[in-house]
Amino acid sequence: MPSNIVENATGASRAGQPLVRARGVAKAFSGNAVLHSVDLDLYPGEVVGLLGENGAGKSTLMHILSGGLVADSGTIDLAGEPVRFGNVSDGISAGISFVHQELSVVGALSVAENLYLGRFPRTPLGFVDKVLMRASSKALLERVGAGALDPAREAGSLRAGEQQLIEIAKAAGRQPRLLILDEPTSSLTPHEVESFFSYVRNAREAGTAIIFITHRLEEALGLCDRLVVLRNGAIVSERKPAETSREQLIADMTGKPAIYDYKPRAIDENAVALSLRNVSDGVHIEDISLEVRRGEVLGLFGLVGAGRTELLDVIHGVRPLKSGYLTLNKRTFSPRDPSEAVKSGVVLVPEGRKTAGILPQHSVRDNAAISSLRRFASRFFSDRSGEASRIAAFTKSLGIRMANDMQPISTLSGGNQQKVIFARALMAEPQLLLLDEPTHGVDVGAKADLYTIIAQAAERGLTVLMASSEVPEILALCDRVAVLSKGRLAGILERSEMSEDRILTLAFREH
Amino acid sequence: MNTGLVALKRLGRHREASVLLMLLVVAVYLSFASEYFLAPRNLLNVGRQASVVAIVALGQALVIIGRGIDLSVGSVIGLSAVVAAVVIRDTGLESVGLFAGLLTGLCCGIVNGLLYTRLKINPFIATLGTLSVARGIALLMTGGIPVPMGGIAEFVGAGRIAGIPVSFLLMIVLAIAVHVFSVRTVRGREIYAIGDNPKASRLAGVDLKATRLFIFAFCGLLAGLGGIILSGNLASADPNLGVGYELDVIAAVILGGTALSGGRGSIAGVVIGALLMALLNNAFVLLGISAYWQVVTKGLVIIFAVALDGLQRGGEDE
Amino acid sequence: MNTGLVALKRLGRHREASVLLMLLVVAVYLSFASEYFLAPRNLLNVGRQASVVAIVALGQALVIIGRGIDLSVGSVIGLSAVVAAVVIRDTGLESVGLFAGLLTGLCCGIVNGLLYTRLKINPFIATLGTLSVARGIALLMTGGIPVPMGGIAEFVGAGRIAGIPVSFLLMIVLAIAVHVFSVRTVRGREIYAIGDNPKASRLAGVDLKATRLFIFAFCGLLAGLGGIILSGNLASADPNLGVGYELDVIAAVILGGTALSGGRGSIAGVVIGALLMALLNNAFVLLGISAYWQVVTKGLVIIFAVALDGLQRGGEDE
Amino acid sequence: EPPKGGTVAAVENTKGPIKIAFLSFQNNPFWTPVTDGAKAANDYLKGFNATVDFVDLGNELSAEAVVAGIEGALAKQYNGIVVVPIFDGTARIINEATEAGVPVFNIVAEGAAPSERLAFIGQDATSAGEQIGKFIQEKMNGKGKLGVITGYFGATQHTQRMNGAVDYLKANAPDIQIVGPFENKDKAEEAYSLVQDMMTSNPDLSMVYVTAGGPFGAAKAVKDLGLTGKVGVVGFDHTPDNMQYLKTGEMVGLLDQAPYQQALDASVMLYNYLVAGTEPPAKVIPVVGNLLTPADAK
Ligand SMILES: Nc1ncnc2c1ncn2[C@@H]1O[C@H](COP(=O)(O)OP(=O)(O)OP(=O)(O)O)[C@@H](O)[C@H]1O
Ligand SMILES: Nc1ncnc2c1ncn2[C@@H]1O[C@H](COP(=O)(O)OP(=O)(O)OP(=O)(O)O)[C@@H](O)[C@H]1O
Ligand SMILES: [Mg+2]
Ligand SMILES: [Mg+2]
Repeated sequence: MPSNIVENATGASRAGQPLVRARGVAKAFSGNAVLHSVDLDLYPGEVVGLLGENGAGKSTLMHILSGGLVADSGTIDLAGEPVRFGNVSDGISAGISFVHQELSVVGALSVAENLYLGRFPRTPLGFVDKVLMRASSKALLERVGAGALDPAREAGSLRAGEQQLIEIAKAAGRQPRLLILDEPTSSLTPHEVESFFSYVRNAREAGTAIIFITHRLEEALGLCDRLVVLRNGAIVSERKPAETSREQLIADMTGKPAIYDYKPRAIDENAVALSLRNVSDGVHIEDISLEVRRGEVLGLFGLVGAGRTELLDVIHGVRPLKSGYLTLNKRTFSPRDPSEAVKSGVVLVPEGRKTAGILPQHSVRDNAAISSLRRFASRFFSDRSGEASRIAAFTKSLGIRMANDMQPISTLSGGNQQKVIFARALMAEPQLLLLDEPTHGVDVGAKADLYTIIAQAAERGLTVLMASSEVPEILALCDRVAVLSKGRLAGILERSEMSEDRILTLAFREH
Repeated sequence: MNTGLVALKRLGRHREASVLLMLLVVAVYLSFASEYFLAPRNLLNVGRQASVVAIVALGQALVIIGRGIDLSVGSVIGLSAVVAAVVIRDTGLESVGLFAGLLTGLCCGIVNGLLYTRLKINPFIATLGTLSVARGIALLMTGGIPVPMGGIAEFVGAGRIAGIPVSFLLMIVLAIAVHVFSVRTVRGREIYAIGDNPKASRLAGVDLKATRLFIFAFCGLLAGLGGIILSGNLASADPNLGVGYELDVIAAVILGGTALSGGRGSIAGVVIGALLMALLNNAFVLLGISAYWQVVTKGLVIIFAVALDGLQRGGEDE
Repeated sequence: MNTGLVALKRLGRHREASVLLMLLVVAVYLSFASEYFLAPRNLLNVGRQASVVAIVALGQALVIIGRGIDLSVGSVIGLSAVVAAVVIRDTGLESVGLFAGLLTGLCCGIVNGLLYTRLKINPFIATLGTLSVARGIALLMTGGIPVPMGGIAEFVGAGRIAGIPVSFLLMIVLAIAVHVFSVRTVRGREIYAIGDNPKASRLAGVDLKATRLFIFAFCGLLAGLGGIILSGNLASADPNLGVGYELDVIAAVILGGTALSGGRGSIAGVVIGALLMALLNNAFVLLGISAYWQVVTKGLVIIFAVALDGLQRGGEDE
Repeated sequence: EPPKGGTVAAVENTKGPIKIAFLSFQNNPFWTPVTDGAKAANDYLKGFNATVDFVDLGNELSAEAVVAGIEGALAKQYNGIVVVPIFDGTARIINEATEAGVPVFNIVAEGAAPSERLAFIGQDATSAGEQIGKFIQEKMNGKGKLGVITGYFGATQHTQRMNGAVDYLKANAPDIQIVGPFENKDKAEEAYSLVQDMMTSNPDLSMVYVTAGGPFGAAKAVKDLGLTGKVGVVGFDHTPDNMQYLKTGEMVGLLDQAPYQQALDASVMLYNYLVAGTEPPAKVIPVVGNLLTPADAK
């Protein structure tokens, strides 16, 4: 239950009335309390960082503030007036914009149309004013640092980071009084993050109240005026960035100091698990050769568009190989379909949890079991009883937070969904584990758990190839790192040579 | 490079391209195989024969783009025609009758929309229900006996202006209007949005219920118009008019490149789809193909038209 | 708390619940309204009348759960029946004929599956194509003239074991088998997975193509069986057998709570859906409902059965 | 002299080549003799420098298909058209063709709306219904229960056949109680199920009248229920499926429409009109159906 270390960092120094005053907000889903009596004040011209573990209730709280969910009890005042939103439109018209954790661009519409969806400008004849919309879209995109995007492009053809920027621009365009940003940076490049920050700072100057949810503590410390930590559905601390530290925040979030440090592993130099020779897919990646040894964790770094996802796709049989060849345990390996790869013990935790990861209508248990159905089947019948005990073991070791394993996975928080996808991969008892941005949306505590699990699996001989955009993650876990640039291998760094600087230098290398 | 080739490639990227190609192939073949095919009179016949399917398909296309489906259009055609004819017969007022017919279509559409948005009934089942109910009402109203139809309706269904069938002209005008509506107006764009991603659209403030109600109502209205044209053409409102039309209409929409999963599709494609189907029927008559081969050929052409598209594009959602 | 109430609530959460409720309401009403309804003989008749729709719906359910749709089942019923009858007539070997009939169904299903998985044709269009082609072939093979059918097929279609119709028994056995298959076997569970999220399933190692091919092939096989039962029942294989069956079969599947968008559905629900539809027809005759009201009532019952579910559940994807 | 199976002889051709379009459907065995009649007409008229082209309107009967077929025949500049118009909605296009100088000869069934066709040869559905009604009255000795199964609710011909019989019985045999009507959508399997259910709720039913497609399904149900001899089925058309049950006794009466003769005579009369201006003997040439009973089948 909430510990008593609440220190009101805002104090009496703050002038004026809060824009939002939430008191005693509580919410339960089918009997499980997710928020207990939360009190929160938000002031104009302030950036509040909202931190907490996966499933702490951050997104739920934001849905309540914005009208997407109705609280079971408690009151919300907006600019001094009590409000009770019935739906999202009420929130929007009250000046609340919400950038959701899950991407929600409309792929069939153009970028400009996405920015103005729900409030299209009209010509006197009642048509959509495309000219006006294009011009102001351009301006909007520039404000969030995406000025290079063509407003006429179909939004569905953009990569995840670009789609994220569109959502931010969409929210910005509504000139909100309260702007809620739920993990907006998880798919942005460092450069994009910078321009995004400057947008947030401008908005703060203009008097917008901003809530910024993130699992990247450095970002929170760098951007926010006040940090609020939510744990198990209750606020446990409020701190000023200048007066706190990473470690302190982690302790607030998890109740224990959780940090993962690299531990060297003994790796047999000659035991090559996977080798790639001159691999090309004819489109995105070209002439890549590298070797991964048994029990090694090899990082795969690159800027957005470097081709990491595509390389993993080739190894997993998702994408056809154009030229070159692969060997797995010294035998030629050329899967034509992921099903063949999985059969050979190669599993993938894909990028894009919602589109490529979860089976939204299935239970947690079914989601976890899908890759290993064939492995544990006796003849045609799947092993239902064995599944229950396997998922129970992984629930414990991965710290998956849920009511029971028969609840639909879509009711889990984002980070917990990701852990279930991890459980799915590990349950298939793979020889080679492919990870694509595996800790997107995963909280610091859970990240450390995942790192421990990956490290332990590697100790037992599992080979891991991990694509990541976060250098600290690479540094925390990998024995070596292969850096890609524009679809080619820019270089491989041994553990001893690995540093943020050298990795980024390679990543920016031109061919 | 060669600009013609580039233009061709750009065209190929559109989903309508393969069905347009198929249409051209059939047309070129026919112009060699039958001396009568290219006669203006025959071409206009094809246009007229396509017009009712095309007009109803315009509404169906919006429904499918918005991630719905309307199986009741065939019955709504029948019911609207019967209501119009009965009102004309009983009141003698033609304009009142036609208005009543259109209103009937609109009401059926609104009922479908409400069943979906208020009672949350899957549109497939909801409109399967209205399919049966509307047909039953048409039968009850007439006791199963066709009612004569004439006047304006007959002019719209069978008349010609400067030699061109009125229903064909009407189809062209409506297609242009619906095209402009779908790409230029707010509602139109919102239909695409809710079809592509209903949840995101709702979060962005699009009124899902109103938009869904609108597309079903509009589809019903066009089905009502279709009923009036068809009964006008036949000078008779048969309560069984339009039986089985739903499959033709949906096939035209999908042949034209509209995705059943919503969010994608174009009005031009729908018209081309309807024309292809009418052209096939014309070909059967002109070439004197036996009934059984007609059935086989029709299936093969449908498959080919879409296979071209599928092969060129490769898998999608996987 | 009251355990009965809890059990009822749990039942209510299942999508089959509302159609089961509707079935019970109709049945209870009938048992008061007609003295003949509860006679075992009448109940068995209802079971027999539901059996072909239910058997074909078992296959269709798997297809729809796997996010496909098979419009060709009605034509496959006709073609399989005709092939079986013609082979029996020409060779005199009954087992060869029945085997040929089933094989025909299987082949049609495989063709559908290949059109979808290899040529990437949207299953709605692909099976609309085979609907036409299969019907055309059946007509061509027979010149439109029914072929007599008898022997084992007639026993399966019209025979009884201890007073119970064989086709009903077969339906029960198959329903149990398919139910077990769908919830207990690897393939079965993979069908649900690919229906829920094809991309994620593929990445998780499910063989999309093989699974899709399988469901269409299986659906075709069951349609072939349906054709043999139906023609056996009439002792005649009419090339027009099964026309329009697809809508009945799909309606049974969706009435039973299967989502058209895939990933969800139960075999028990499908059987209940088919029984409800057969029960309605039985009710019309037992109660002597007047002609056109039959059509209206059918639509209303379909709407109500699903409205119950929708109201209880509220919106879903939005 | 007249060709075999026909009743009208062709006159000398002094006009040069004549092209006649014969538009008909094909979806069940009923159409086979129609097609054969058209072929026979072609063979016969070949000797008179005239052709009869059979144009298949497909397997789905609808007014639109007829309209499209006539439009196509006009586009192909035929001299005359023989057509199976069936529906009310075909009158307008028939008038249009006539005005364009292409005479149209209707056969088998036409809509109730009057048209300017040259003539109609065929069975009047209402009087055919009456004919059946009389037959039923005799068979049932004026009392008992009669089940009625009709093809499609709202299909004119089906309704007329049904009402022809039912109205006759109501007027002349008030003791015959009518059960139904029910719709079988021309399907034999539906007729089978309907008879099963009718027998359940009316165990004393003694006769079933099927107005359109699938009477043999009803007969099969009677056979399977072991009621041969107790319950009889009456229906239309001498197709092999139906005839079979005439032999075994479940079918007690089958009325036909002499389709072969209709097709052949209509073609020849149209030819005569085209080359010599010979008007057909009447605007409506009735064909009295041939009512077969088990005695005829033996
Ligand atoms: N619709 C729902 N039904 C049932 N439980 C739900 C539902 N939505 C959320 N929950 C539960 O509420 C809890 C809080 O979820 P929430 O999404 O607010 O977490 P979060 O703090 O945003 O986590 P993350 O950092 O992973 O996004 C989780 O345990 C989740 O399983
Ligand atoms: N939807 C798309 N349409 C066209 N090109 C794309 C699309 N998505 C990615 N690309 C292109 O594919 C290449 C590799 O993309 P991708 O972004 O997946 O690489 P990555 O290294 O895995 O980066 P990340 O995973 O961080 O986004 C780039 O050239 C990119 O522009
Ligand atoms: Mg969250
Ligand atoms: Mg990537």
